[in-house]
Amino acid sequence: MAVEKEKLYRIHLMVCAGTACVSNRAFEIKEALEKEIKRQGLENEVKVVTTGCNGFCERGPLMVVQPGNIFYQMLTVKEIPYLVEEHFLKGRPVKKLMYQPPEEKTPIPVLSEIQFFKKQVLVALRNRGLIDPEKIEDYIAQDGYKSLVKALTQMTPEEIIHEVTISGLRGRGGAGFPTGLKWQLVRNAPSPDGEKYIVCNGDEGDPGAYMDRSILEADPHTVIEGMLIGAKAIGATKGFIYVRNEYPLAVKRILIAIDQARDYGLLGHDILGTGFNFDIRVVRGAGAFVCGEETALIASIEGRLGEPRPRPPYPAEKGLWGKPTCINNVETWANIPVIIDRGGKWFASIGTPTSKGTKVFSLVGKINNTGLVEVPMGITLREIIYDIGGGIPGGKKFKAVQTGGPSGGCIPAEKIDLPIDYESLTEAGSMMGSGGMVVMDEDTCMVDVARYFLSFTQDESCGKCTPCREGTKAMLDILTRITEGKGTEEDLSLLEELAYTVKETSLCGLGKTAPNPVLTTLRYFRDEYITHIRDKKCPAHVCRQLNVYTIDPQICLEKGHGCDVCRRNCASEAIIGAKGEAHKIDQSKCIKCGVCYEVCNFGAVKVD
Amino acid sequence: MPKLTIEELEKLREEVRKTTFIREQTQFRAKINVHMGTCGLAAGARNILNAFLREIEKRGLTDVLVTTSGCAGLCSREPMATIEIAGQAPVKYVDLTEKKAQEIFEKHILNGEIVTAYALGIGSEKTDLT
Amino acid sequence: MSNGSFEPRLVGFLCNWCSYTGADLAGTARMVYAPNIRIIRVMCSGRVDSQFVLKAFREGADGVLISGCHPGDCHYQEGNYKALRRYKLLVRMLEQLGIEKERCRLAWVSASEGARFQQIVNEFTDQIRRLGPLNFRFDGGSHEQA
Amino acid sequence: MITVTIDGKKIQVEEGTTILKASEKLDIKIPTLCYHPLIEPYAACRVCLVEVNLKGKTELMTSCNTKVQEGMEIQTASPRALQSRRLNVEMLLARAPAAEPVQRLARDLGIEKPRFPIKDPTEKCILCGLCVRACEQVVGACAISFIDRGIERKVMPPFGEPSEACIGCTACAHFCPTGAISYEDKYGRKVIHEELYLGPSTAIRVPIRQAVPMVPFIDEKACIHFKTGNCQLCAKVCERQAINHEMEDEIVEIEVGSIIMATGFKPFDARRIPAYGYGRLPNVITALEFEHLVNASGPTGGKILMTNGQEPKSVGIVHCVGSRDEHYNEYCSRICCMYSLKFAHLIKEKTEADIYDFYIDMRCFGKGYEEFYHRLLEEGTKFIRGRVAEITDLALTKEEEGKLIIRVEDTLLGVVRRVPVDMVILATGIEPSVDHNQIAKIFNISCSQDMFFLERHPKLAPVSSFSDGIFLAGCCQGPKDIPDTVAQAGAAAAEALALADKGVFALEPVTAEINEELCSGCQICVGLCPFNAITYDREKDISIVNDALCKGCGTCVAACPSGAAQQRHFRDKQIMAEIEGILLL
Repeated sequence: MAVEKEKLYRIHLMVCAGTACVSNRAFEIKEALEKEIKRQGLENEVKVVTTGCNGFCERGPLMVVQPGNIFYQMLTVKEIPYLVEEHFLKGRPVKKLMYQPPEEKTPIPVLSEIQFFKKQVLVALRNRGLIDPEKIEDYIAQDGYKSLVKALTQMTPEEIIHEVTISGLRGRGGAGFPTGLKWQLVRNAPSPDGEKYIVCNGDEGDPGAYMDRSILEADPHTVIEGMLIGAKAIGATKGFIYVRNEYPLAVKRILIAIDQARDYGLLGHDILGTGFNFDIRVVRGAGAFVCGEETALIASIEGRLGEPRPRPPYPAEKGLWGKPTCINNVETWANIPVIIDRGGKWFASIGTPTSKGTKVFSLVGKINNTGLVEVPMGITLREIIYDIGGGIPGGKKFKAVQTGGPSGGCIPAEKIDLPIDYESLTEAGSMMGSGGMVVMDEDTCMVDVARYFLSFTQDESCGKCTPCREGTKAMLDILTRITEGKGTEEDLSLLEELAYTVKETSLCGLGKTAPNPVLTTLRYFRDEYITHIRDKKCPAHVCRQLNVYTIDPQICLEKGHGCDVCRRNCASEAIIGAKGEAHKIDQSKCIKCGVCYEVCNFGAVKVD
Repeated sequence: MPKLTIEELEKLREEVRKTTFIREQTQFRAKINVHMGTCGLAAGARNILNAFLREIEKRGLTDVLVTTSGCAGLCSREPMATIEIAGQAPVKYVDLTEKKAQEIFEKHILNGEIVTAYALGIGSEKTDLT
Repeated sequence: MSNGSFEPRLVGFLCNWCSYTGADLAGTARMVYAPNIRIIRVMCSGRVDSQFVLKAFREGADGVLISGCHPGDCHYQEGNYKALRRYKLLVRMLEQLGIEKERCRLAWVSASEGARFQQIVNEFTDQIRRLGPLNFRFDGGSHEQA
Repeated sequence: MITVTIDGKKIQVEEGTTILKASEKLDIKIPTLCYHPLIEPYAACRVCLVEVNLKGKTELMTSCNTKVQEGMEIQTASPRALQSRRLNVEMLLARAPAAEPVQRLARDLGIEKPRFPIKDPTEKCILCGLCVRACEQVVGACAISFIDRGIERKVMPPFGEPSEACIGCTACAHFCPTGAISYEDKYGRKVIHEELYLGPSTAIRVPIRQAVPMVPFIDEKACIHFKTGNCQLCAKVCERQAINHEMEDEIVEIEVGSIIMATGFKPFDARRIPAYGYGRLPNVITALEFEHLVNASGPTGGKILMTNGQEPKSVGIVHCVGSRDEHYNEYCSRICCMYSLKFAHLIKEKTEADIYDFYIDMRCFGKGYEEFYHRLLEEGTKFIRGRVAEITDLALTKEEEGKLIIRVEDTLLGVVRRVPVDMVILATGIEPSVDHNQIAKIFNISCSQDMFFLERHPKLAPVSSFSDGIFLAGCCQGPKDIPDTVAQAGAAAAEALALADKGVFALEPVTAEINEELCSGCQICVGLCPFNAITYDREKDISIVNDALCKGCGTCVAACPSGAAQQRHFRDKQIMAEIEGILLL
């Protein structure tokens, strides 16, 4: 791909092509734009660029018009001709396609003004929406590989490690181990034949967490540059990027990026003529959540059964094929070029005394602005949920937030002003984890949440050690019994004993953190467990077995005139009543499936 | 693709930046607004626009914004363009030709003197430059 | 030599390891066999030169027995095979000299076959007795004592 | 060296020792399930968890793999460690209720019934992975591994089908702590009649308890190392490092001055007498099998049992099986009478069975043998004089049902009797060993009529054979019992020593010589000599005899046309003179 002379366009359309928007037909919109631009004869002036994930996934498919940073959202193919003519030809931005905050009337044209983006500080996601991930030139234009040049030519390995150490960067995978210290350990670890490896952990098994994916899709080169700098610092000879096979777009883009980097002499032999050799190979994970754990990941790369092994020896000493190995998360590597470029001190200026820099959270669940947010450490939950997240949809009350995915815990509404960093989350019983943040409102049943997350870890347990294999299953059985109203008091104490032992005695991180959802929901929402057990009731009506469905005869007659819709839809013939009469539910037959509640348009069916 | 040395990398960076600057530039020194209403287009506003673009490209400037807008109302004197230097009143030029456009670009944009010969009027509705 | 019954004079060349020992065994086992046979011990049946047989006949022997170990048993591995070859040629020559072929016999007797030796000697003696005396004496001219 | 305190006791251990090993030194027992000293620690069952206090931080750590560090305070049975161990064992008990070590551990920890649902009460596998790791690390066959994940995890060969990588060494079964892996018993014990060799139990074993020297050997066919190049556990555990798998059998040529033939004998194959029903009727056994049965290290540990496992009530001993019999061996095997009496005495001692002994003549020729015979008479053994005609299980009367009936002509009573017994011992005789003929050919030894080796002279040289320097000892020269064999062996050794001691080997004085003047160089004699003792000298154009090689057979002398070759003591002149002398009468 020869470097054809770049033409100057007056407008660049940054169309978001992250997985979410792609699944929302982003590519069709791109074609519609190109077709329309050609029709209007603007093909030499307006350039369409597909970028990685822009972050505001709630409002996909998205486009940002540069210059001017105009943000269009929820585009449909139908409106493209009108948009092209109105804005690109006549220069009048189209108001009705702009983002309009739920309460306000006037849309906000400029992206940086929008609440969702305003409070974010982009470090790892600095290039999102600005570059085409499949063109290395775009990355280079954004000061890409400048830090690599600086690291290779002006800095010694010790200086690089020093820079990373003073930056206070800690592992973004979840454990939060100081990166500088880890690099120092791997650098010091002896290796008889000089072989040392670095690994980029892109397994990201947490359900609801997708920041690694969006970094790999939006800005693969920052990861490559980060690994190159790490390799120089540690003296590593080979690098591996371990990506889930369930991220095909990310795999495609990282492979393209690696090829382009090799073609430009930024990877492989004698990089940039400096004599430094380093190459990266992509290894695709087979979809086991446990392979996110470093030793299981190593086993998986080595081709063995993906199961963790006891530590010590830690991978820094004896990792991949027995050689010293440094494993860091995608987001950790993405921060490295910025730290080298702007210095550790600058990075340390962001965040709290113990947790420096920014963290990308995937804000999901009951929130208006679902998407990826990169916020400085120390920001409070309230700011994330209300300022950035745009509050809870449907005016519902905020109840809790689950951070750290299935290994994390639930933080109740009372702690909304909790500043977010490693220590604060751990103290609250949860953990930073990969950065998944699931917002829950009053309609969420905490017992069911605990059951859901536990069913995930139970299913993903590798089964090697007794507590995790047997313990998670036992806890799941108890929780399932409780959500079906068959729970007893002893179950509760056994659940706690199990949770404590599994957390204490499991071999690897998965087992050690699997009980967190249970422990935190027990700590903050013990009353909900009690109501489930003693009163056999689920306040949030989520645990259907505990609901009692009744029909209000008066509403049914007056409003519904006995429309008989519910009876027709009831699979277990539990509803009695002829057309025109008030209907009744026979509780003995009712399997509490909730269909009648859903189909009744008149609200006659009551859930208690 | 030849393997890059460090110098070539820097050269490439400058090269590409020349076309992608607009993606993140927010402050501009000057703004050229070519009026592309249906009448403007018919009168050849597109050539004027391209002329301006080539001038910028030739000099590799990264602080001049080129935008288009709808018809300015004076269809008889199309093609027209409004040139605005930050902080100064915008000047509307009429009956433009590519040659005139180059002349205006050099004199007005680069040196800041208004080419009164081609100008219709100075100062019109205020546009903000964000 | 009573002319009532002709008592043949037999000479037996016995190999030291098998036949001579077999004969000795017959003796120790008190087996009676014809005394006509006079035994000459040689280290191996291979040692028996055809001239010895002719000399014996010339000296008045009526029958000559050569006896060695069974093939394969020979203490010197192949001695008895050589004796067998010479015997085959010798008997053809004897016929040319007018001596009946049966007068010279080759037999295998192993060290433990005392009974067999007894039976061979008796049978050989009867056979020669039936053949009658050889009288292969040269007339005129005494033997020069070589 | 590192000092740690375990349960309050201080101990110093090398660096790198695990907590488990350090505790063992203080004979503090920490329970383990997935640990095995010969395999790398796996730390999966979590039963070996102990509470460890290091620099103020207390944590539960698995003792099987965690290495000791300076200043560690370890409590193997702290309440916290016990509580977690109890729950883990309880969960394991729910998974594998039939696993015996888990039941034992549960009892020790005071767990009656697990509070978790039991899926399969017969399940024994606790997923400790010892089998998988043994197959991979010890045997190197990698035939089985874990499949699936979490609660569904199981040990399987690929796709659940028998894998070709499996070499059937059953190492997995031996390493399995709960006996969850059963294997088809290919190497089990054999029935007593078919084969005395009872099959290998392990690849390295002492042949039999009385083996001399009592040293184990490696059976290459069963040893895993020769199949996969791995294992060598025996070498690892042998303190004296006495095992070297590289050694191979080698043919060693030793120059010796003399050889003593002691190639032994072969017992008469009782199957050759179909009438006695050996191999067809149960409980008809040969004397050697009985010897094995009654031996303490035998299959029954010395108890005399029938094949159905009970003690016989009556036993018949039949003498001269295959001996003193024109159809088989005419000679008497000398030893059967005496060992039969020994058997009778042993049976009388070990069981209450009444004993019938069928003999023709009781040959108690040795010292104290006759007296032993009289003791047997007093002990009540019934002796019946007569050769047994047939042994059958065809019962004619009621009491003969299920018994072996011995038909014999009792020559003292003059009547044919039928004696029903539970077990019959056939006193089989002695025959020359299996490869007797090949050996005779190799060493050029002649055999006597009964095919045993023939001594040079029964009285003058009873232990030497016809070839000089080769001596005979033991049953290869003829049937004899142990005292006689030992005596003869001593004699043979003495003869050999005498030969060696002299240092000079007396050649036969009857070697040949060639008279140089007469020899015409015709070389007839050279090709003739079986011992290549004659060589042709090219310069002198004559043949020369090498005295050391010449055995003195005289064949060359007889063949020499010119009479140049003469044999000392058997010169032509001497034999001619003998002929003349012998025919004078």
